[in-house]
Amino acid sequence: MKSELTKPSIGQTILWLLAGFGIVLVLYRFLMGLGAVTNLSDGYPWGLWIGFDIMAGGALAAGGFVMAGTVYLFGGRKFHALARTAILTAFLGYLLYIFGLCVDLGRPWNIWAAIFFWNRDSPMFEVSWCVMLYTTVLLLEFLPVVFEKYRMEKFQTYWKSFVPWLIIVMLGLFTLAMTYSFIWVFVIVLVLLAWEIAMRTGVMPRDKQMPILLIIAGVMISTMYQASLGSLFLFVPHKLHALWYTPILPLLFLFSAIMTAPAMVTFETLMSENMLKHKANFNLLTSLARVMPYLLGFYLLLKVGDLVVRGAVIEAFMLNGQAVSWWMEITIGIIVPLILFLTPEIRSTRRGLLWSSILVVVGLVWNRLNVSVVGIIVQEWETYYPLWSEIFITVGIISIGLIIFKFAVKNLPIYASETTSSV
Amino acid sequence: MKAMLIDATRCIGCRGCQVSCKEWNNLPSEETEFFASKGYQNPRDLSSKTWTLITYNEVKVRNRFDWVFGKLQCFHCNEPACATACPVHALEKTEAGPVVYNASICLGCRYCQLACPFKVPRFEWEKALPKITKCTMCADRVEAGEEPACSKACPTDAIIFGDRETLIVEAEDRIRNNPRGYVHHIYGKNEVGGTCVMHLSNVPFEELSFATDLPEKSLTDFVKHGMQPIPFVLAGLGVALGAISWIVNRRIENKEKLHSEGGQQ
Amino acid sequence: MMNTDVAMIMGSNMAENHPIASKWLTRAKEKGALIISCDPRYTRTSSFADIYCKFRSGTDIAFVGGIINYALQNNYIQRDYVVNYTNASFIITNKFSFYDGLFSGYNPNSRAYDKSNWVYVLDAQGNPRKDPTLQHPRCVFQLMKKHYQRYDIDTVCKITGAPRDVYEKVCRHYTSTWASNRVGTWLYAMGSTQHTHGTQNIRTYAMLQLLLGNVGLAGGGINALRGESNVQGSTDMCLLFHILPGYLKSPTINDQTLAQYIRNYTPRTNDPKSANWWGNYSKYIVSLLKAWYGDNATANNDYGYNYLPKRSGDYSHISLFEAIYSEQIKGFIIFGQNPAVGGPNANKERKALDKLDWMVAVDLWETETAAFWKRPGVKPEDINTEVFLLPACSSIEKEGSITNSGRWAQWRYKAVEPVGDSKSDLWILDAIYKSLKKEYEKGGVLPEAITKLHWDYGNGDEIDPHLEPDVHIVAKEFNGYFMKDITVNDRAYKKGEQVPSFSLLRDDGSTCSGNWLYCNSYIGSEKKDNKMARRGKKDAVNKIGLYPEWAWCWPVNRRILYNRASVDLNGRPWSPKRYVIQWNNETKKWEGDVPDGGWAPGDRYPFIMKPDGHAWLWASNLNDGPIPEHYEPLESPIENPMSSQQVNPAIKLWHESNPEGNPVGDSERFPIVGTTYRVSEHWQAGAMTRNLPWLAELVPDVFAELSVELARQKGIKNGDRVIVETARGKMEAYSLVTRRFEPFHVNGKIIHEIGVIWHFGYAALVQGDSANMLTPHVGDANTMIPEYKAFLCNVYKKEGGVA
Amino acid sequence: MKISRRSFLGTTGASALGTAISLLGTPEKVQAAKVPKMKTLLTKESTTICPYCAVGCGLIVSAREGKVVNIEGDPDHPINEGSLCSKGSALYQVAVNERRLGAVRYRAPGSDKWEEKTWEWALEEIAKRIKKTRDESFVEREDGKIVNRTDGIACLGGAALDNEECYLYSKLARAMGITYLEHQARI
Repeated sequence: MKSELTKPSIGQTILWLLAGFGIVLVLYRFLMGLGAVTNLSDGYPWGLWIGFDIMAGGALAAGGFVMAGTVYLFGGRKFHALARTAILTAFLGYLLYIFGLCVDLGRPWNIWAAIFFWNRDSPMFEVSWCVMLYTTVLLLEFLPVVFEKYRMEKFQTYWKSFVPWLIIVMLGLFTLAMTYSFIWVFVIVLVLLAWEIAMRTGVMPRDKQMPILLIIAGVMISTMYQASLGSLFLFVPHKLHALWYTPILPLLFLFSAIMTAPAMVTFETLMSENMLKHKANFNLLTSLARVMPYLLGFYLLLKVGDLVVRGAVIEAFMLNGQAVSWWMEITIGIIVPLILFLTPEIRSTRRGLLWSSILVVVGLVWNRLNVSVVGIIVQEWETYYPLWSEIFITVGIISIGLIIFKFAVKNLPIYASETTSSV
Repeated sequence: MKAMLIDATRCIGCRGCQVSCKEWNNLPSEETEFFASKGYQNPRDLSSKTWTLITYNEVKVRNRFDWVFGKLQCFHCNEPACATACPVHALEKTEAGPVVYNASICLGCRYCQLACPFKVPRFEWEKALPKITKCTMCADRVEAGEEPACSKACPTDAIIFGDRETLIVEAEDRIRNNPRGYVHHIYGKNEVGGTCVMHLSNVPFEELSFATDLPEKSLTDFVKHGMQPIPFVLAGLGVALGAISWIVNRRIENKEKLHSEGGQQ
Repeated sequence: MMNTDVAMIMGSNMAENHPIASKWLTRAKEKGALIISCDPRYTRTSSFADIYCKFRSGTDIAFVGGIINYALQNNYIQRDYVVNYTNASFIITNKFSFYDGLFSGYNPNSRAYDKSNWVYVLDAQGNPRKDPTLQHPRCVFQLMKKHYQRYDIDTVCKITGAPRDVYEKVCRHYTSTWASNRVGTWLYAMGSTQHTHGTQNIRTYAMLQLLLGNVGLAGGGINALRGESNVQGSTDMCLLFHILPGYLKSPTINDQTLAQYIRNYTPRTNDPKSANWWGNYSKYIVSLLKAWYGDNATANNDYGYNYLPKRSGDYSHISLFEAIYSEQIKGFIIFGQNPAVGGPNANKERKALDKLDWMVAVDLWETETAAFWKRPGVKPEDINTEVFLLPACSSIEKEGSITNSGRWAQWRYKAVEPVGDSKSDLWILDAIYKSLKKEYEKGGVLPEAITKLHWDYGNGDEIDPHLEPDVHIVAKEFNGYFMKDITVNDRAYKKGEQVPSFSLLRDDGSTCSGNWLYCNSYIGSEKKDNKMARRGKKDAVNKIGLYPEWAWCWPVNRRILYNRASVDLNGRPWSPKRYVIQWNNETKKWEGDVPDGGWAPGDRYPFIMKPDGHAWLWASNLNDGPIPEHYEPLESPIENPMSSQQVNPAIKLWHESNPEGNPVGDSERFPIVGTTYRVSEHWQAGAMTRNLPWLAELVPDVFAELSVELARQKGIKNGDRVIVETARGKMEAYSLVTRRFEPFHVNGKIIHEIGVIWHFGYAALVQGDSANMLTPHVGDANTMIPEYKAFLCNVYKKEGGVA
Repeated sequence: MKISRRSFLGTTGASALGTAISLLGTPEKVQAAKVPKMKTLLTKESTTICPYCAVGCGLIVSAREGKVVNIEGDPDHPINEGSLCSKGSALYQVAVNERRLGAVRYRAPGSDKWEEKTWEWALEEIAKRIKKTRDESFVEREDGKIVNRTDGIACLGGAALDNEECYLYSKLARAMGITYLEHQARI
């Protein structure tokens, strides 16, 4: 460990350089305006950053809620070991995501306004609340790791008793903001209170470490959030290409995010294995992989079925960039990994699993870029390609994420938990 | 609700409106180059510095050559997508008709730009402290009982300002009185739920590069079905997740209990 | 304009250059009027017209001559009007003849006509002989009919390139206004005057309008749409070599004394029914001299008549620059004009400026003219002209009046202080005079002409940068005031009192008036007596848009000139619903506008400024013929199909005396017709608009418009950089390939035409080549207005020049 | 029965909270947008006539503290009734424009630059130049006849000047004996 610190590897040096360069570019962007570092225009107000950082990044961080849900709600306790990684990744992901958002927002200093000026009709309002709330949830979910590391049992006790009430208030407010209706607030608060009381009174079993309400809130908000990313594009029937524009876009977004979660967790686990020379439980990964074909298959059916119902199949056979991009998305992200996951020989090797997962992840990113950039058609003479600086800022943000991730897994009991808290 | 009616058959393309808009709103000029692809039109497009723009369209309709001038500006929709899209009400429809903007709470997310079916809101890309900009229908003037700068400047009354209902009647009259001189359509009467800036033309509106594939219902309606289920989903999820976890965990607990009991026994 | 039934817009791109004027045509259109636009190019005006007819630049006379023929052949004329109010019935001397493009009396050596060959036959009283039946073979009407017979539709279309069916439609619709209750108006501008036969172009319009009975009526007339805000006022004040304020002739070498001068220019008539307004000539000139030399103007010194310069020849714009070029002129004073861009053959005019000793330029901006010594392609050290560039303030930083195209003099107020050290032109003129006077008080050549000038405008004798001259004193001076106590018609006027109307001006030195036409504009000593500043919003009773209480209109607030022609001999309006004036039989008075003289109907002929009281279909005083005849422009792609006279035989051909300085192109090398014009967004030579960022944004570059066909032939794409070249120079521009220009089928040939905007130059915020580097130094036979609108050129793509 | 009591308490607590918030007002309509005040409020207005073409449109100039705030069409003016073309609308930039000349400039023979000068200096020099050229080129007689004219100086321009200025210009030029007096009406 020490030798690694004194003599950083080439990979690490590059990572630090990329991160540093990204920071410099971000500073430049705040001095000179968005126009100076991006190719964004009034026709394409959203580009790589929204498409990749926000849309795709948000979806990839979905691993957090899916795994947390699986472990704590759906009895997938054997995946507990993976859940912590997933939560850490998600938390980190959201922090970077907020950072990325602030780079992309024209007036980030006004971000407070979203708390006070409510527009329940706006999907963007929903997105902003979900981001704020879910980041809080992830922070709360992540805190036990810190407590554990620094042996702050007292805090852990406070945390455990405090969190459920906080969650109830948060969700109550969220409901109020989204509905302007106290009846709904009452309903939601009632449901959550009922569970909490049921658990406290022992009517319902409870987890020793994790307040279930926190997990429930995490899943609820994330679900809302993933769907609302899709709702964002419901506004643009006239701009978004028919291959992607569908009234069920929120559903597709939600489902694809859930679908990608196992792939993302697999990918993260295997990558950190390489990085930290730490052996993960491969059996867990293969059992995750067994779910993948069902998810992928269902998603494919959903997508194609939607095209058929809307009568837009013909669009896929047009000779244009959008159609090509659609096929790439479908092939790379769904069909090929579907075949790979169905093949036991591939599924059972580390390498096979890694690459299949990568394909799913790439497919999701591709889909989000398709919806937010490629599929948007504005004016015949207007086009958008990301500027090099846009790419480098994105790369820089990812590099920062990797550096922090590495630091976290080294210094916090992420994988250690596997041994200490087996359930 | 106040509105504007723009009659392309009366417009002479003098661009008094374009300049008076800049004059009233203190907008800077753009450094342009001769824009060859569309005649005299300049600048190329609306921008944060240009809130209204005259387009020059050489059109041949029914074998008659015509040079028709279109006017681009905010349509001030009855149910503006931008205002619905804005997470913080930085854009808002006023009762008088104009859709106005409040920079002090705007996040700069540019969702309004994406949502707008007419590509109207423009962002100050070159500024460190940028704003969203667009035609305000001179809300300040309208509030004070005056007409917008552009309609006031128009020498041929190609732009007129008044109550929306009155203007629709006027537009219908013009079409009825000169059926050969107009396309029988009031652009903006029904598009995306109706707008407060309406157009008449003697050539099909696509010749003026107007979007003609827009739905008649408001874009807000497209989003509603994504937003309305929210509380149901929330409540449903709350109940369902709790129930599932209860059932699952109870089963596990029972199993464990059985296990430990069995073990003990 | 809003009162018209048919509006013909020819030689004017009104919608672009006078957009507000189109407001009123829109109103007319709402009432069912028909708008016709005739132009070589489909303009923004055409887009708004009902009928568009194209024709080749420089063929207006053929085009309109054809309409005249159509009217005459089909008898679409308003006969009562023509017989009573025009000289159609006058008999012409038998010395008149016309053969192969030449009128009788031509002298090829002097390129001039002996106009005595075209005069009326007089009766025993010395009045013209008339034939009210219009049958006499030598009456004007018959001569005209014969002359224009040659302009049948086929010939006209062959010359002009107008499509036959459209042209016929134009003829039919326009001549429909012959009916007494229908009125047509004719709108023109520089597109008509800037030709070697510009005067005759306008004459053709006027003749047609007279035949159709459209002059003097609301919604009628021929209307010049003037380009500069105060070009009417400055012309009234006669900043032109040949006239003094109020359109009085400037003295020539043949007018040695005042008496001689008055005799030479006072027209006479023996017909008692002719008002012959110019018969008052002596009163106006003496009042002018009294205004200028004040108490120094006495009967003994001919009221200072001999202080005025006497001209002997032509001193017009082109001659002026030729004189600078030949180093006759050493000093040059320019107030707000930019000939380095706006003058014809601008390259030459710029070179001429190099030869001056000194130049004083007064402007708001650094213009091309003021900065000629640093223009591209010259070395400043080679140019020895001293330049004084004096900063003038803008119109909202000073007070004063301007006169619009409709002769309304309107008052402008000062809103803010001048920018920096800039001053009003009034202050500058005042200061120059005072400095000059100081110099001449020390002696010099004929110092009295300067030192004795009456010059006291309320700010003392010293030059004080902070003290503006009193503009009201100037306004009161050109209105005129009494120089001594007199009594006229039982009404006593005190010395110093304003003269209320020019009918009270006297030739005995008891009145002064700097400009008799403006007499009545400022009728008292108070500011409220300034009629130019009035803001009365009441329209005439029948709402024809005269607004008699808004500002003031010369003469004596008469809004429509020759309005006595709008009624028949009994004072009944031809078109009652939009009458201008009508005779009330009970009160024995006129109602409506201020009539052209209060005589009872039929007592006087309506055209009071003409000695014979009639409108002139026949004009024997013009240099190039009594009736218009088509000639080709100086540079033309074809031979004149009408006659063997290729160009106007009476124009001065500068290139013959100096072929190198004034080259002329031939159709071999330069097969394309070129023309120049303006766009709505820029103004004149561009200093006032190219310096404004908002306007620079709209039209940032100079461009040349050409047809799709020509572009294909030349391999030019829309937006390419192209070179337009003439015998005089070449310029670079962006190409604008458009369907609004179409090739012409002229005389069996296909002729292309291209157009260039001329606002650009090498100074100001946005710059570009000046189109006037292309235009020739040649002027109209009567007015010497240069031929900007038709020349020969060639166009090709600039190598490597892509937008 | 503990449970039900607790949940009952919880329920009442939640509904109490809800009522409390609802008393503060439901956020049914959030009015965040602001309509600014007219920029011409509290300005001094004066009328003028457009200096561009000769149609003669009326305008209103609004000024505050000696600075032009706004220029727009005069709705009372019978010619334009408040309307303006692009040039008239841009008049504001004639008044407020950094390219306007603010000082007397002089360019010496052969020099490649302007020098700033005072009015006093310039007027004196100009008067000297005029006198010199006039005296040198003055023709008193031609063919024995009086002509009294200055052939060596030309005057140009004036269509953008006020009537009063044109009048004085005309008067001054003729008094100087100038016959080369022309302006835009000729071209």
